[in-house]
Amino acid sequence: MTPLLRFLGGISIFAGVFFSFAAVVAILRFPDVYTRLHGGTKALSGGAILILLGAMPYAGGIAGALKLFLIAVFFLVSNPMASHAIARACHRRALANRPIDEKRRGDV
Amino acid sequence: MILAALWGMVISGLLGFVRVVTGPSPADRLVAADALSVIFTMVLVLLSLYIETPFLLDVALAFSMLSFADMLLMAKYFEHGELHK
Amino acid sequence: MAVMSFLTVSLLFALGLFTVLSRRNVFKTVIGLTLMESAVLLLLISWAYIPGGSAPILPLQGKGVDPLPHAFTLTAIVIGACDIALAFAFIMKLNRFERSVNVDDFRRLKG
Amino acid sequence: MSEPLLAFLYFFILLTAVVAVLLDDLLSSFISLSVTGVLMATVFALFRAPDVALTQAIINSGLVTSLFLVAYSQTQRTPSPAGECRECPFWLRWPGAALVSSLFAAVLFRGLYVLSGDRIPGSTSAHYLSQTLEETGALNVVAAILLDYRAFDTLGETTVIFTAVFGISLLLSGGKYVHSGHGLSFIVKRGMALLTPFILLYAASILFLGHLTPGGGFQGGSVFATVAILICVVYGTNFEAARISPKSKETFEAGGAMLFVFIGLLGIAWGGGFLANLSGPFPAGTPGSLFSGGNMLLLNLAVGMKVGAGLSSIFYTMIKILELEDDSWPS
Repeated sequence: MTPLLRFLGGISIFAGVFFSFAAVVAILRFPDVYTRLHGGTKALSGGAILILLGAMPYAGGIAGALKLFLIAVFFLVSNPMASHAIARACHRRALANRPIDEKRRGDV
Repeated sequence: MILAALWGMVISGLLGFVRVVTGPSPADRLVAADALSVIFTMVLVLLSLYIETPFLLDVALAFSMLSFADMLLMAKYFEHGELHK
Repeated sequence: MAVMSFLTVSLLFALGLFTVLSRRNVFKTVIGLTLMESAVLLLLISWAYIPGGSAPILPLQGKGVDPLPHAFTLTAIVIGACDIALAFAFIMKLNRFERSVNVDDFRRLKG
Repeated sequence: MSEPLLAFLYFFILLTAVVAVLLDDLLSSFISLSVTGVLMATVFALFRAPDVALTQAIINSGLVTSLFLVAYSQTQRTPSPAGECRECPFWLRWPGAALVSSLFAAVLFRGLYVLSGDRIPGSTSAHYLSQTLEETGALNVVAAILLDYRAFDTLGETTVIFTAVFGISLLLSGGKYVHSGHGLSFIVKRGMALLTPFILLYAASILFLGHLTPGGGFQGGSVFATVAILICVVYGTNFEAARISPKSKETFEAGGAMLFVFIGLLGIAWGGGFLANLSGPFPAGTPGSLFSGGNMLLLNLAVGMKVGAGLSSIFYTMIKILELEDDSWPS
């Protein structure tokens, strides 16, 4: 049972790393803030949860696996909240495509 | 094998940091910082598996909480221009 | 490996010193102080590491790393955070009178 | 220990530090500094120092960034031409600073190079590693050093925190407190209501298991302070002041200090020294259970009360102050 779980966990970890890498490429390549936020949040949350689930067989005991599950649940709740707050701030201030800190350019 | 995944996450972190440096507007930098917080939490998790020290999962959980607080603070600063509202 | 750590420590400390000396923004000065503090922390922790050692939580697997610098570093981090908070309070107080964060504007501090 | 990984992390640390120094946008330079902080935490974890990694991730990478954001939003900046220095000529400033700091780096590296031989830990460290379980009953050696062998230092450290809180309150007194608004959106408010009990529980677990696993008073207290910060941000400062009044924070802080000193005096009363642990009135307990390690549980509680109340009142004072009225310099 355990070797099978570890094999599946390894596959899941690599899928998670792939999704995280894809999310970073999305952040680098997409044209404006909202698309970047979309790519970054969705793909990265999915990748993180895949990594956390895949890491469970490697955590060495039920306590570690439980802690990983806790991190996954925390991500599921907190990450959309943070992204929602960022997106709302961008929308409210309409600062999607222009730098808002124009007046602060002079900060040395 | 875990080491390869760790390398992948660290290199993702470096690529995400490029967006923090070059982001034309502060909002882009904020999005990149949000992504970086998740990536580095994953780096800490994978590191705890790699050196077989399960205590490091505590570090990952605490860091994810703190970075969540920072993201909310930054979002509030962008939305209102000040924090005490 | 130790040489690599010491090289990083030197460069990091020098970078903080460079920031404090060259930048005129007080927030940048705080960044420089933080970098110097980080260099000192890195020096202590990298010096405490013994190849093949395990974390100083009992029961040990094999030999443990040196726990004494860890305790010092923990103290240093907390005190450094208080330091930085105090620096930010000074900045806010000065900013109330001078409306600037540039060191050159704080003329009335000079005797 | 993977050396290429360590080398890459060092390179990344230096890169983020250079970016934090050279970038003109203050906000992104502090984001880079936060990345430097978490990379340092990763390196500490790689060097098998989980306690220090936890503290670094919580304080240097989380709390300092939020304090910066408060200070940044509370200051007014008049734009000045970039790169201009009014006191000294440009050609003197940058190259001079670069010359001085590179010379300093060379001297520092030459001095540190002496240390790079085979390292033999001192007899004090060997004693701590081998005798901690007998002498204190705790599993976490770093917590045992902080709270048993060198507990007097920790008392001094909490005094430093108290002094910082006192100084900040004194500096920022006299400004008008602003009336707070509504906070963030409805979704975040409801989600925060879901998350708060779990974060509090996690902070309590860090605090009370400090003698068994990495963590302890400083880290747990900082996470408690983070909860106060989150409530401040999400619901508005008035709500935070109504729920956790500044008076009760003061009471908690003073109570933590008094608990610490009281435990120390209890050791004297039992015939041991100040802060005597197992030679005083405290039982060792079974190693690995919650009630072990003598007075360490109580000391962690005292330090946690002090740090949590202190940091959250620092944050509250800084975020709440500053009406920015036109008062002149006090002559």
